[in-house]
Amino acid sequence: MAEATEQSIPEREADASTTEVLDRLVIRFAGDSGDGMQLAGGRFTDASALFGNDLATLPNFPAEIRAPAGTLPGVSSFQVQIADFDILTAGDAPDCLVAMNPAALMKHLKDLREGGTLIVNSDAFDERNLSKAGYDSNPLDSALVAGYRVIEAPMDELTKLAVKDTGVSGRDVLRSKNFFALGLMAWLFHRPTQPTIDWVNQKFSRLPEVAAANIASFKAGYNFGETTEATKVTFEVRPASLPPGTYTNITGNQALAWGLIAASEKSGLPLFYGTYPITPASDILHELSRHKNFGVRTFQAEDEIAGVGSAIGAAFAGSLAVTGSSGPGIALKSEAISLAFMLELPMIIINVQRGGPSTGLPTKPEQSDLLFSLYGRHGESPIPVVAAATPSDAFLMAIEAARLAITYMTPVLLLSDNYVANASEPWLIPDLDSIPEFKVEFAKHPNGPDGKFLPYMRNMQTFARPWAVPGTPGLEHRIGGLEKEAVSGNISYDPSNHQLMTDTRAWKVANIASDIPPVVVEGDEDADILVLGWGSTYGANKAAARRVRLAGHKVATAHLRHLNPFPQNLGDVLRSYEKVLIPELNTGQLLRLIRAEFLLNATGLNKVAGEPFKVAEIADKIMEMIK
Amino acid sequence: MAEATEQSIPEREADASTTEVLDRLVIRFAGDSGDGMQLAGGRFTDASALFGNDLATLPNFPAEIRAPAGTLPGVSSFQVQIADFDILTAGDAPDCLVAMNPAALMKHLKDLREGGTLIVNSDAFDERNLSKAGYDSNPLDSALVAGYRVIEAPMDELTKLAVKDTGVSGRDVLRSKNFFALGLMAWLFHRPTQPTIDWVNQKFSRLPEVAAANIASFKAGYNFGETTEATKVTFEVRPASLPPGTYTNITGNQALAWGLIAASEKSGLPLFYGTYPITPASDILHELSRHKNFGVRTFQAEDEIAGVGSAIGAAFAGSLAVTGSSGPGIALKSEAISLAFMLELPMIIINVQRGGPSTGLPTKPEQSDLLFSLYGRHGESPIPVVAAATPSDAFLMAIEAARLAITYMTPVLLLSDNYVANASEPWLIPDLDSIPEFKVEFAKHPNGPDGKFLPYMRNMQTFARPWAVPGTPGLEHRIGGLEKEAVSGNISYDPSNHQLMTDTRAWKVANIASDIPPVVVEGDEDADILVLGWGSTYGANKAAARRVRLAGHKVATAHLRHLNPFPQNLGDVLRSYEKVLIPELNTGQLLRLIRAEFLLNATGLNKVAGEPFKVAEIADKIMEMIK
Amino acid sequence: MTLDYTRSDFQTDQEVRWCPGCGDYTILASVQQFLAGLGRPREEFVFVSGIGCASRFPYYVNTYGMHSIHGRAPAIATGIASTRPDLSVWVITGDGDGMSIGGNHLIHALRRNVNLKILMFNNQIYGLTKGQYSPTSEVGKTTKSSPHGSIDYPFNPVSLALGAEASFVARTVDMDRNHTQAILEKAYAHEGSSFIEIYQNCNVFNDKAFIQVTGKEERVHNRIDLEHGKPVVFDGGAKAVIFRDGQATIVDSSSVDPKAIVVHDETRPDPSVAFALSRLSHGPYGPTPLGVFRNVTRPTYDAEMNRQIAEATSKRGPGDLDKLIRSIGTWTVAETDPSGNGSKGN
Amino acid sequence: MTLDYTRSDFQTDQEVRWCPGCGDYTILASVQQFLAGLGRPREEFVFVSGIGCASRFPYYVNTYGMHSIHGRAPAIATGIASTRPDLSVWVITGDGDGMSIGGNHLIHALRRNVNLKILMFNNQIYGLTKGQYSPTSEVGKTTKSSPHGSIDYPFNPVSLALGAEASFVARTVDMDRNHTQAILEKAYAHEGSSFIEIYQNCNVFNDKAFIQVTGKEERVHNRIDLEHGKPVVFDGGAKAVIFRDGQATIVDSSSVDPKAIVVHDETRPDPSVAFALSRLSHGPYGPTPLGVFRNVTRPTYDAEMNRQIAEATSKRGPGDLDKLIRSIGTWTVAETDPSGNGSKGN
Ligand SMILES: Cc1ncc(C[n+]2csc(CCOP(=O)(O)OP(=O)(O)O)c2C)c(N)n1
Ligand SMILES: Cc1ncc(C[n+]2csc(CCOP(=O)(O)OP(=O)(O)O)c2C)c(N)n1
Ligand code: SF4
Ligand code: SF4
Ligand SMILES: [Mg+2]
Ligand SMILES: [Mg+2]
Repeated sequence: MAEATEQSIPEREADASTTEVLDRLVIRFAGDSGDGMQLAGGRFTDASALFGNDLATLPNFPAEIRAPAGTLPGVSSFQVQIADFDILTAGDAPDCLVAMNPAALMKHLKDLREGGTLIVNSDAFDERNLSKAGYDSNPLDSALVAGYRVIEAPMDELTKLAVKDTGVSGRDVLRSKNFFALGLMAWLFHRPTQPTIDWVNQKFSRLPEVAAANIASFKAGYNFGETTEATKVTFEVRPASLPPGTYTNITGNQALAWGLIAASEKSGLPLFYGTYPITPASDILHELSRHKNFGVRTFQAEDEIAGVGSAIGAAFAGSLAVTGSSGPGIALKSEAISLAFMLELPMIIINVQRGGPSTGLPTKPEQSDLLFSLYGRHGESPIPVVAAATPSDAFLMAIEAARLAITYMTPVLLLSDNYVANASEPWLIPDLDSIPEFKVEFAKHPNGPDGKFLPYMRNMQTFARPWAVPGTPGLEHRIGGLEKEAVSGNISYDPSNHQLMTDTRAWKVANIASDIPPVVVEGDEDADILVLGWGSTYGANKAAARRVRLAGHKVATAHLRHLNPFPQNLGDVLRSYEKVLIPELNTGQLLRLIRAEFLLNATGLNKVAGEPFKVAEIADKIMEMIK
Repeated sequence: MAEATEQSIPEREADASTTEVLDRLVIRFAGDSGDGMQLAGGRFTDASALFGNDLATLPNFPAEIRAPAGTLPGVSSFQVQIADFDILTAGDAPDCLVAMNPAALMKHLKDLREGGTLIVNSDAFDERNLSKAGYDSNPLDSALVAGYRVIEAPMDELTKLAVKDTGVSGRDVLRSKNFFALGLMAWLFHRPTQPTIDWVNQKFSRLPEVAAANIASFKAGYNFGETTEATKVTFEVRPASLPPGTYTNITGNQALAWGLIAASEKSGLPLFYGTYPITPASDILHELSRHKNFGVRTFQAEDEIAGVGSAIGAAFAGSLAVTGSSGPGIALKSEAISLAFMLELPMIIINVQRGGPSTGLPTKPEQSDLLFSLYGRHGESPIPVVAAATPSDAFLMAIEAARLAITYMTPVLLLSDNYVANASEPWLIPDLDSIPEFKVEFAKHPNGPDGKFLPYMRNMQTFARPWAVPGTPGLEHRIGGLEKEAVSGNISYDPSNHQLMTDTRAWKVANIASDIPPVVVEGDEDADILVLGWGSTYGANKAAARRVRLAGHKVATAHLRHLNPFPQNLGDVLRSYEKVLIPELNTGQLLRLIRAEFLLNATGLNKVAGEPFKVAEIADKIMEMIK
Repeated sequence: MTLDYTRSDFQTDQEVRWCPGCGDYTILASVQQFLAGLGRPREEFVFVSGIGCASRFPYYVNTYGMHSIHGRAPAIATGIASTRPDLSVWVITGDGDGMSIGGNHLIHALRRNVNLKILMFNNQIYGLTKGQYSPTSEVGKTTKSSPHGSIDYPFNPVSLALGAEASFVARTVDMDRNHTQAILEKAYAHEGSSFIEIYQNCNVFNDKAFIQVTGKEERVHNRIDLEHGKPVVFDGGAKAVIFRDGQATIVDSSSVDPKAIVVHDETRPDPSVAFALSRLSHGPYGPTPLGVFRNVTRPTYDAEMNRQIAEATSKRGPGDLDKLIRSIGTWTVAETDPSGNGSKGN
Repeated sequence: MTLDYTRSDFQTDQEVRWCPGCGDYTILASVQQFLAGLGRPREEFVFVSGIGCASRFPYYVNTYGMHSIHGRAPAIATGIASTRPDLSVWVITGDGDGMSIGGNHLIHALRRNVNLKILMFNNQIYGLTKGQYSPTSEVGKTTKSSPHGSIDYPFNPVSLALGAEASFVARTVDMDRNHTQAILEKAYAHEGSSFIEIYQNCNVFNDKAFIQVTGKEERVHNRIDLEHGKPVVFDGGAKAVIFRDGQATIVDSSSVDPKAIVVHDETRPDPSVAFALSRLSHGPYGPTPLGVFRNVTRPTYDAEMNRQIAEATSKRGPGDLDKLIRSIGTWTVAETDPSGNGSKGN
């Protein structure tokens, strides 16, 4: 649109002499919760995405809604890695750190790599902020920042100047500060500027003066780069050669929500989501509640028990029923999940894992609910468990969970975690028609002698029972949580029947192994060591394996998306390697399952620190095991 | 008392020619829920106990309050084994079956051993009852009862006659029927009669005519035996040579309740029991609520979550806090247990296991909550788990659970099951003074620099944190479910702190292994095969081992009372046997733990039929493994 | 279409398993009779219960049904009702199932006005677990779990429901099958949550608890029938209810101007009067009102949920997932990409 | 003994972490001030909260405290209060924590009349989870989870508490610290459960929700102060509350006989009038009563529990476990037993 173009920044001649071309780059924006770092990071990411880089992001915000300004708990950060090849993580140590205030510097400087670029808002380094951050003198004048390329920008001042004619005033002026930083970064890293300007115009179309202020500030930052003496060297990361196709940048929660909608279409069932808000699962509710025109029903229940309860009701009544929460909420649901298992009704239970136990670390990633997923119910109640490996994988695993639930008439646990949920990655938009359907056949006619309906008469292949929904004439039946007689479904206290039903339910779930893909080995099949992962460690494991290979060693990787039952070939695969390493963000839960299942002495690499693995941590461990 | 004596039955000369002396005898009373079989069985048991037999009982009642009279679901039964030596179970196949109606016969006849004695109330075998039980002709006139010694007694008639002058009338008359059966059994098996008569007089002291009717009916039954032509052979089981001392006959729920009271005395803490009724745990509440003069506070909460919540509050405030339930209720408690684990407050969670999943088989025994006990919480939250092996053992394990909870400042899970809870056994009353105390030292003074109190500053030996109760000046502090900083207990989102606290909590619990007795091997230490058990399989395992030994083979047994952590010597013990058999009333849960922990290929014997193991089932498996 | 059913059409092949003499039998008969009378296809009914003696109910009604878990029936039923407005969804619960463990789901279903017919069998005891006091048991009641007498002050179920914004609240008693069926009729006709407290005798653990409103003698003096549009009088007209100082008060009819006697209007938008009437008794121990306390219309939860879906669909058209996915900014990588790089270590 | 504390004695070394401008700050100040004024030893107070912004409260009050889990504070506090009658136990909760997930524990604590001071910070939103509608949010509210507007009919917390037999029920607002402290004083003096709904502004996700009772202009016309013993008038005396046909009604003072104006009596045993007054508003959208609705005495749960223990002990004497164990029939096996048998197979 004209308005935008006339606002646009003229293309520059990248002056090769001062431009380093890099294959990849890790950038971290850090500032106060109020400084809009998530937004700045997001814009930088989108601009890079549109430019064609591969990328991966890792947001990191405090548990408080908004801790006091300038304090350490108030610091919010956003890390993104961009590259000219396909990458797998948001990177370990940033090459460039933006610190909008002393607290941000205090918290993140230690991560900046040797010789990295440090960009600070010098205006924020006053007495008050310094002491809030715990500095007794200004670190910018100290040895602390030696060894880094420091760019000091008086962002408050320059932002004020830049926006003074835009009409915004008062507290709102400095709201544009993050765009100043973004502009400077755009210049420093040769990011396309138009996408950001267009985005601002569209986003704030109703608030033209805010749009003007942000753009003015963005340009000011860009120009500051061109004019400042602080640095003459700029960096560039060329587009990556990703598989051809159309991409979008997606987070795990969004992908999961869309996957559920896709599953609804593939199964031909209306989607019902009964839940209670909880970090980091709430965004799934938020996303789904926006798409009522897909026939999606969202129910914000009074608690998690009502959330899963409503889903059980919706399942009985014929919906694709889903409930979702995080650890504390899943714990509350466990009695009801056991009922769903007994009723043999299809439903999906989503657990977006976070740091535990108890309230734990609500905004941090962790994988400590795996054993809980398998054994977190009273009685013998094994249910299928699947896990998403990456943000975009959540789309596919949501569909897979639905397929298993419906095909086998069973509740299915779908695991994600705070990393998968909030991180983003470019996603090659799939051809939706290519995703196979699994349309549901509700029971329509009596299946027993003399017109009787037998709710526990099973399909001899899947062992699934028929799904007869209320409203179907002649199939009136009652089900419940007491043990029931095989075939008839009537209450039964008969010992041998209980044995039979216990075995049948277990067998039905175990048999799913014959209907899931085998685990795939990637990398050097002939290596001595295999790195086995599940969930959000996918990227770190593969990236670590790459490093090890670059160091001239052989290593294979495999990743589990099905945790119960395991793929049929898992045992053979594991046994075919001398050493098996299992990195997990817990104390060794998959490790325990593998040991029990295969009596195999695998090695665990375990971290419970509320943050993902650094690639280096895994690579080092592999090297140590190879030696 | 005079009244009783003049009522008493004259001692008889046991006529040796017609009296078989047996070393043991299994008797089952079966009848309608309304027939008072539990009472009859209980009286027979007590009389035998007072006579000096060793014994074990197994009650078995329907889940319905009172199913329609005469129907199969309405049948209630009570089995007791008496012996002249120490026995371990209520026995497999009864030697004598009392069937008060056709339904009882239909349900239990199949269990009666070849040539056993069958006593029936012939008056109950009319058209209506026969058809209700599913007989189309009278089985008493059929081949079905061939091969048994059948004693038919017209109990209705004879009871009516017997009580006609006692003043009871109408529906109440036949209420005494069970005493007729009891009297007949007393004669047939040479049971002392006075204890029963005394008990009736005391129990019904306020209803003299009921007492009179019951005694009259009891005598009528006894005399029927003496006069009937049905049989001339009677049986006798001599007193057992139990260790000297005073005994009482006790059920697991009662022993558990008393154990908690003992723990309260040994720890010097008032007992608080917060719970919500549920079968089979309710009797613990009922028992404790009767003993307020022990300072016991019982709180019947609105649900299980409030039950455990109130216990957490009571623990914080300085009580010996306990909550109890069965599977479905424990599931609801799991979020709060995770909080208690995080708060590091001492408390006991009792799980009286029943048949699952979901509502399952509420009145049947099962051991299917073991993995649930270890892993049934979100996040990394390992808590100590202990289990009672027999009814009387529940007394000791309640004390042990309290000792661990208080010494290590942690919630402890105490497992029982429907078998331990309702079965009874003679218990050699311990010298209470011989039970060691574990008096609690509440924190009284600041433990930090400049008068600060540090709620997470640990005892360097137990790693327990101090217990400072409200009301203590200068120790005001706040705790919560968010991850907390080591030592200070303040909220902390620091990665390395979370790792430290996760490891510390795990280590604290693992370290308990150094403070519990080693697992003890019984039987033939030098055998090739070890039978490993936990919980209510204790008696069956040992009895089975005995049989195998009588058959001339060697077998060792070991029983786990501590399931987490395991006794330190467990690994060495298991590895020192060629074969390890683990019988469990589940699909192999301890088996899975043993495999994961020790990479040891043990064999499981698993039964999920809502009933305990028959000794024969285990013995056969051992023999099969020996061959 | 309406079918002519008889009660037996709503009976199942399952043997009814309550204690002989239990009030549940009578309620079952009343409900089956009522359903048969409606002539609505059997398959359109769903009965959801929790756990308890009362909650065995669905097994005995030949419709769709679920015997769920303790206290959760209202939540499960909400999932059914809000996804299937074409069904008639009933909740069967007890004073423990509905007011103790299930209290929260109950009050939330009532405030949301989900289209559920909720029958709470109040026997003032936990029957299935063999006799502990319940949230409706009177203070001082001695039970297995309160050998020295209960110290829990009980709920007044009608007051609680009104405080939770219930749009339909009524009370009846097992023994009076005609009254029960009349109430069922109004509850069924009501759009939204209908809460009915049914006094139910547990002859095993709490016998004669409701003798004051059921006893031949007693009921004459103690049963207050609330009838829409009629003055609230009882005891054969001898006693009446008036408002004095904002409170419902019992007086001798003779002692007051007939115009002062409260004329019952169950449709009052403001629940204050209904609430005041619920305070005439705090349990069936003296004069106790039976009948419909409140019956007002308010949008129902399920209708609203489906309205929003219909509106969104007509506004934006049926969802197009591919379009949705492409709605947050996309970029395209061409077939042949100049700057081709292999994958490297990172 | 009473100590002379200042507010700072009740502050902790923990940095207060609410959004700048949050109403929680004001409430914290009011409570600290009030506690200091009591002069009761700090160590005798326990503050228990659930989860939510409001529930961060205990970290900032220098007494004993527990930041527990979502919705369970009343249950946990019941365990404290009933085992330690010597303490003053306070519950801090939010409209989500207390009325949504914690609703059941709340109403049961109220009916039992456990000696708890329950402060519910009602900001009509889920703050900590970043802005979803709550059980007190108005119909039609658009939030992250209700983009097309909420369809949940809200609770009236005061009505719900009264329906749950609460013995003390009040409402105040964050901004008015004097009013808040006056209410705290009465709540503290009350024996048993004291429930206080505190309107609290969430300036980030639900700003100005209470403007009608806090705005300089608005409050003049809309704030109805309930004062014990005084006629219920507001708007500078221009408006008054009377009872008409059993319902509380707002009228022009001039239009009625002054004697007809309701004189507020918080001690009425019958909660009907209090309930009727709670119906004057269904949220702070127009004329809304603040103050104490109900304040009556009834035996408290903790006192009763301890009474039963004292009685049992004085009746039967302190428990003797050995005697108890021997009370159900025992028998003795002598040192040397004639019929000595070894153990055999069975
Ligand atoms: C989670 C859970 N807690 C407790 C129980 C045990 N229980 C079953 S029914 C019941 C109470 C029944 O009382 P009520 O609801 O009044 O029904 P009634 O038997 O009196 O008809 C209890 C406590 C259970 N089955 N599940
Ligand atoms: C079991 C559980 N479910 C859900 C959550 C997420 N959660 C935390 S606070 C909250 C609601 C907070 O609302 P409110 O109680 O009104 O407190 P406010 O933040 O508004 O002060 C929710 C849903 C949780 N922490 N635990
Ligand atoms: S226990 Fe009571 S409520 Fe339950 S079936 Fe028997 S009589 Fe009915
Ligand atoms: S989100 Fe709202 S309630 Fe929470 S701290 Fe911020 S302003 Fe206060
Ligand atoms: Mg009941
Ligand atoms: Mg709130």
